[in-house]
Amino acid sequence: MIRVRNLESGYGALRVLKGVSLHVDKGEIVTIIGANGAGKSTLLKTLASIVRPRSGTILLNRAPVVRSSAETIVAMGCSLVPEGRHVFGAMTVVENLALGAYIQYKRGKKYEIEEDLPYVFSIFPTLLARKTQLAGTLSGGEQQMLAMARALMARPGLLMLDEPSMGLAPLMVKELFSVVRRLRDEGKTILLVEQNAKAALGVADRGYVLETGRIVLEGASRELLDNKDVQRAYLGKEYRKINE
Amino acid sequence: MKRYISILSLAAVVAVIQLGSTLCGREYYLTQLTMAAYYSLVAVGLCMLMGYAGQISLGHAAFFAIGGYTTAVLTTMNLQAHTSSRIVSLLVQCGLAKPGTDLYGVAQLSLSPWIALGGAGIITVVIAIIIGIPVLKLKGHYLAMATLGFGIIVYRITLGTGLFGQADGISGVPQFTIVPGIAIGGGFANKVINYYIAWVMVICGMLLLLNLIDSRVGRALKSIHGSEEAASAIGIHIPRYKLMVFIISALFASLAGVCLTHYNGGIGPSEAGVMKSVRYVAIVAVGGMANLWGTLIMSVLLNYLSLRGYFGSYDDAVFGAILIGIMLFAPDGIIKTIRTKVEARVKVKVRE
Amino acid sequence: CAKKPAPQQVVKIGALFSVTGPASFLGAPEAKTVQMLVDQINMAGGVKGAKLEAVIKDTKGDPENAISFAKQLIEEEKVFAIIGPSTSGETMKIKNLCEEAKVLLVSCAAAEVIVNPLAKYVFKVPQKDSQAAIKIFETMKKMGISKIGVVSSNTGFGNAGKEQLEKLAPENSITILISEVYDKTATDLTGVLAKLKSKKVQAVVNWSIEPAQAIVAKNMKQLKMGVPLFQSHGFGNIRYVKEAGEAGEGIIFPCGRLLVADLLPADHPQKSVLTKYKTDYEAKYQEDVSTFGGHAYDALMVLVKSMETAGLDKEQVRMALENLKGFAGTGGVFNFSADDHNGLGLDAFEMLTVKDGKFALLEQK
Amino acid sequence: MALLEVNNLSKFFGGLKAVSAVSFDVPQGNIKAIIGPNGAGKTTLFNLIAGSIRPDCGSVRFKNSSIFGLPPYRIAQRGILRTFQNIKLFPNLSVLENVMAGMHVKGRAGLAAGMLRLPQARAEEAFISEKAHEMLAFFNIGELAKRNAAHLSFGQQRAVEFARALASGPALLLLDEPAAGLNTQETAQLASQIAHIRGKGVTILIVEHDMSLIMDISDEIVVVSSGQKIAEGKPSDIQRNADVVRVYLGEE
Amino acid sequence: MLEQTVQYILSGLTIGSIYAIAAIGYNIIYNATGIINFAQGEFIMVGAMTAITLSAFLPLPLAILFAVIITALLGALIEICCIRWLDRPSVLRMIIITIGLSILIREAALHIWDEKVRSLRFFTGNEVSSVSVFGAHISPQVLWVLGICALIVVLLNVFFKYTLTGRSIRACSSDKMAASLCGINTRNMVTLSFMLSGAIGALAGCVISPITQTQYDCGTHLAIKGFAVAVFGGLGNSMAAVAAGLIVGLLETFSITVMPLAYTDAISIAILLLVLFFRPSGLFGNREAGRLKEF
Ligand SMILES: Nc1ncnc2c1ncn2[C@@H]1O[C@H](COP(=O)(O)OP(=O)(O)OP(=O)(O)O)[C@@H](O)[C@H]1O
Ligand SMILES: Nc1ncnc2c1ncn2[C@@H]1O[C@H](COP(=O)(O)OP(=O)(O)OP(=O)(O)O)[C@@H](O)[C@H]1O
Ligand SMILES: [Mg+2]
Ligand SMILES: [Mg+2]
Repeated sequence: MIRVRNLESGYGALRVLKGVSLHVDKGEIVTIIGANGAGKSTLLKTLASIVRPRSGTILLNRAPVVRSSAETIVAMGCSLVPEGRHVFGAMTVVENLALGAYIQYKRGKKYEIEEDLPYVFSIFPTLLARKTQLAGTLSGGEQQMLAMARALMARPGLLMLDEPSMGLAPLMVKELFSVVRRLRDEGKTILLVEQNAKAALGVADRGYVLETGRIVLEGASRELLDNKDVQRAYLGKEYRKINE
Repeated sequence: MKRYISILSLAAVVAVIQLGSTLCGREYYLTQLTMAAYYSLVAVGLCMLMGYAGQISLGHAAFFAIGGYTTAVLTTMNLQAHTSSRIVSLLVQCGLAKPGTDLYGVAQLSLSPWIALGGAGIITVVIAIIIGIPVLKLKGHYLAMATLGFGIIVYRITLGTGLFGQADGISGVPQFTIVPGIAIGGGFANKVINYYIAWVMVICGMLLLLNLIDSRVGRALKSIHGSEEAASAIGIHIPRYKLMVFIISALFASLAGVCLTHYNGGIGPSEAGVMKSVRYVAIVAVGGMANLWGTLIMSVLLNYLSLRGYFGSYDDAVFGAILIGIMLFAPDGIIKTIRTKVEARVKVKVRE
Repeated sequence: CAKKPAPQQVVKIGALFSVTGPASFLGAPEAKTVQMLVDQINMAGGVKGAKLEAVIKDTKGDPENAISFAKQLIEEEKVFAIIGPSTSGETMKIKNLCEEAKVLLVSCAAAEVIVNPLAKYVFKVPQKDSQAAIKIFETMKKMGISKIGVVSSNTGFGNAGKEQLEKLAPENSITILISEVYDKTATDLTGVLAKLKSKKVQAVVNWSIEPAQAIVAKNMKQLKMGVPLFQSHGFGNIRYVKEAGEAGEGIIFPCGRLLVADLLPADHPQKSVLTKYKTDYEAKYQEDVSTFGGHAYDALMVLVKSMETAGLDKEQVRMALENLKGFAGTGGVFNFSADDHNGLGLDAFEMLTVKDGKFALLEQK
Repeated sequence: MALLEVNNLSKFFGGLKAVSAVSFDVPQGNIKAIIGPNGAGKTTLFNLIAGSIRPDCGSVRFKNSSIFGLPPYRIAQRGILRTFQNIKLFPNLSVLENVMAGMHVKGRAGLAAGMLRLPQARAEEAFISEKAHEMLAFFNIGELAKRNAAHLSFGQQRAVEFARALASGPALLLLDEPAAGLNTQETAQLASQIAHIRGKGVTILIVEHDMSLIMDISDEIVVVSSGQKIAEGKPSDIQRNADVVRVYLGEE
Repeated sequence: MLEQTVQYILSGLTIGSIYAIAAIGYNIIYNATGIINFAQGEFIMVGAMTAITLSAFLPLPLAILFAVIITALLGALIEICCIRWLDRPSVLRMIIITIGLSILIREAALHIWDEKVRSLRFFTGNEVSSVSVFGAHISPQVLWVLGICALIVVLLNVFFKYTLTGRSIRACSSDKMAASLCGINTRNMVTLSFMLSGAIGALAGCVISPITQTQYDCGTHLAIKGFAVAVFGGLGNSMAAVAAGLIVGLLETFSITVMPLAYTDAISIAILLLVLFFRPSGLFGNREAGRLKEF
């Protein structure tokens, strides 16, 4: 689905990604874990063409997309749910969702959109109740749901989620991961960035560990879960010790 | 320390320019530099308000005009007819009103500019408070609109009121004697001294503002710019600080108005016009918003070139083009952009 | 008594006009006129063998620019004299400067304060507002009008006119029922004209120089006011007549003779001057002359005339200018004197009217 | 003696009861947690206590005096500092200045003192800057001091905000989801930082969805749902409370 | 007396409709980019000037049509040259750029068309024709202005509320990154909105030109009043802009009855300010939405 080789990216003088290579196959859930500031969000933003890469190649469905604009990436079936929600604050929930389906509208697929609305409401029932509320006044968790729902409205083949569980209640987190699984079962490919490494590796097929802009480890989720370094750094085996 | 070095270098540059121009027999350049200095006083005050505290004011020319018109009205008022009145004779006794004759030999008894200066200060503060309290509650375009509106009202009043000379403005404003021998006035003989008066004011103003931005109050102002919600959550009384900086920048503008009016010997309504306000805002933006030095340099440069009429009838067009150019290619202001470019180059050199 | 000047000596004449900005309709034709005249004079061998050079500065109508430029002209350019500025506000700001520097200033602005109090070095060429007002009142009396409404723009010109009208009305047994000032950028004046209409005025006087003059005319017709409209001498621009279109018909206003040059009898002292200026200007710039351009003509020509009689000494020229008599300019026949630095009399004005979209002399019964 | 007493506090947004009649106490020196589903009204509750929005009714008492309806800056001056769920740093200031700004209420220097750089103001400035460096060191972000606060990663911004809130030495700290966006190790670090702060006598009220953190550090937990308090008690009790499991934790 | 009052109302409507139609243009770009385009007044001027020039060779409707198209293209050109390629510009930067543009366009117009005043032909009738209502009179052109104003507002409302393109434009102003993540070509949306406001500005310029006359610098005055009216109504809402425009027009006219005309502007703006203090989001603005939009 997506194939990245030697990607370099950053902001101004700051180099954030220093030669990242990875790939996501169709129908997989792949997760990227890493510390704060490692460059996870930057990686996803670069893949979505929000940030321009300095060098390296990105192949989306075998087509190079390094110079494409963010819209074309979306049109190619690759949606990003950005960190920090970014809902259209001054618009209602329904209007937000309608805009999520912008690509579909442009393709004249009105019928599908009508199906999609009940579908996302069935995944996120809270949103149904807040249909006409302005998105800016939703609670943090509700906004997160809206952001995901909006991305789903574009019927993406590849969904990139940047810390989707941030700010969600435990029940919702569980719900969210089951949604992620459900989406995979429906044939979607998912690239997941998470701080909650345990949960992320729990749903993912494979994982990458990103440290200061470089992939330092990759493998099947199981392997990573068992890896000593990963355990120490991200899974919190030491958590007790610190508190004792 | 750094700040004192830069202030001292500014003072040195000021002196060098004067000596240079005198030696070359081109003292007349000082006239426009003096006027530009006063306009710069407005610009740096506005820079504090806009760049640091984040409150746009599209009506700042109004404060300049308030200062200028106050002093113009008070000092051109001929009290000759009222010499019998108690207050007037008291004023004369205190030396606050001086008899004299004007250019045409008409006997004059006019108020001392010191009274006018005090009056201008008080009026400015009062108006800044009256306007500032409600206006500073507004944000964004609404604030822009409200300040613009205030500017228009002042402009209209100067245009429509007989006391202010309507479209002709006020002329024949006497010079402002600070101490005997040193006076703000436009006579051809006083060029050098006036140049120094103006620049001493700018240097003092800069020093005060530079100190301010690195102080506790300055930080509070900057944090209001950053996020009002967070600022009040750490205990900053936002309305108070906003009003404070509004008054300060109004006073800077008003003081400049008073001085330039004496220097020019008059004032007209164009000083209160919307285009003037826009010009000040633009200068601050071109200087790099939160950048006092950038604002000062751009202000002196642009005002100087414009006052010398280098661009003729294309003056406004050139001004517009500079604005667009800088906003497009050097949005952090020309000074900062050049500096980062140079620094980057130096770094590359060092690495090699 | 003048020394023989060295050949090809250059005499700089400073000119301050608001070529752009809100008063550009004054400054633009003035600047063009000066440019044209200087070229003509130099072609013809200059003044007393010296070449003229016009240093034209665009003040944009701002007094602070006028001050800055005036100082530049005086100190740097060391000009022989200054003509302009276009507006009274600017002129008043530099009046003292010129007086102090002893540089001749021949203003193209109308306000009376420019020459009253009298400053030694300051002259002006446009006609006096008071004389225009008197002319209007005289015409009104002939037409049997006694109750009028006045509207004026909030510029120096408008205010000065308004003042004169109000001052002179009682002497001429005319009552001003209502007097209103509008903004020079006004876009519609039906509101204020309705107020006038309700006062049942017998005529309306509009005193301004701005394009709003045409708006007043249009709005009066739209309101079906049915009373005559008098304008000031600021109406002296065929443009405004075109703007007003059908609404312009019948407007009455006092004006110099420039606009009706072809209608003057051949023996009129101004006839040749006027037709020459008019044809030259129109040929050179492909646009109609206006009286404002004429002011610049007069300002420059009275100077040149004085220089021709007195040579190239500033003080001598000033004296000559003060004694200049019978000089036919576009604004009238100038007779300066030591205590009249304007030099125009009531006869400078002619009452004009608009007929079939053209200016015509008003036929008075 | 409770440091903060909240009684019957309510807030309505149009027809929506965001917070309705919530009461609880926060004893001096305790860590109290508020948990609840998304949209339960936790942030709103924080906003009410900190004065960002005006309560409709009820009472809030801090150190035995009412702070009901006071503007936020007054509340901050009394010693209640907060962090925001959607981080709100001063993007135009450096990291160090952000923290120094946090000590605003500690300073005295006024306008004139600042403009003239009087000795008193200078001394104060030196003190504040030293203190801010200490704060940054405590949160392990000392090397970011000169960086612009806007150009930090999410986790780094969290730390700066925390440092800013703590800098002025508040009596009560309100933390709104401080662990959101942190990984497990960082969360553990956060837990120890919070414990350390409490050790210095700061009382803490915390909203968080990370159950392991909450269960670990808090003395008592308040559970809200749909604006109402549905349970309050020790962490172990809350974990077993059937209502809480149903609306919030979910079955294992 | 009645006639008098009606006349004032009609005059108020005349001025108000001019302000209203000037204000509408602001809202479009505001909706798309969240900024105020201070060159809006110049669109009005350029539209009118172009139409006047063209009307010498073309029939009036065609001249207006071409003027509208040309001004729309000018809008697009401006966007493409000065705004499109900026990387996340701050609002203030955009404001300054548009101020710069307005100055440049104005000066260019001065050198293209000189400083003289011109005006377009009346659409129906001429300078002296008027329609009478209860004995009061109004120029038929005012009816044109009101009619076109209403038409534009209705069309715009439909456009922004119900069409996908309209919604996308609004989305762009709310969050550009999110909008492009929805697949919206944000750049094109901004270009489109500049074209749209250029076109509307030009149309406004043409229809008011017979009443107000057109000069190279007439844009500034209209821009200020239009901006004031747009803010007064509540930014982004064209219907409110029209209502606010008419209110301001009536206010100004009626203030003439009690105050000297010279202060009309000051009075109407002072009242606007008062309203703003009590309703900081404008007369008809949505407070909630106002708070969520950032400067
Ligand atoms: N807009 C920006 N401008 C400049 N630097 C940035 C910007 N955004 C992020 N950075 C820097 O890039 C680096 C990587 O940031 P990024 O947001 O990709 O980290 P992350 O792995 O997502 O971290 P987190 O888990 O905290 O979200 C950080 O050091 C950060 O300071
Ligand atoms: N200004 C407002 N106008 C209308 N409704 C609001 C407003 N602010 C909050 N709400 C609503 O109040 C409810 C409580 O919101 P709040 O932000 O307090 O939830 P929360 O408990 O913090 O949720 P989360 O854990 O997701 O952050 C939500 O349903 C939200 O939509
Ligand atoms: Mg991230
Ligand atoms: Mg919350």
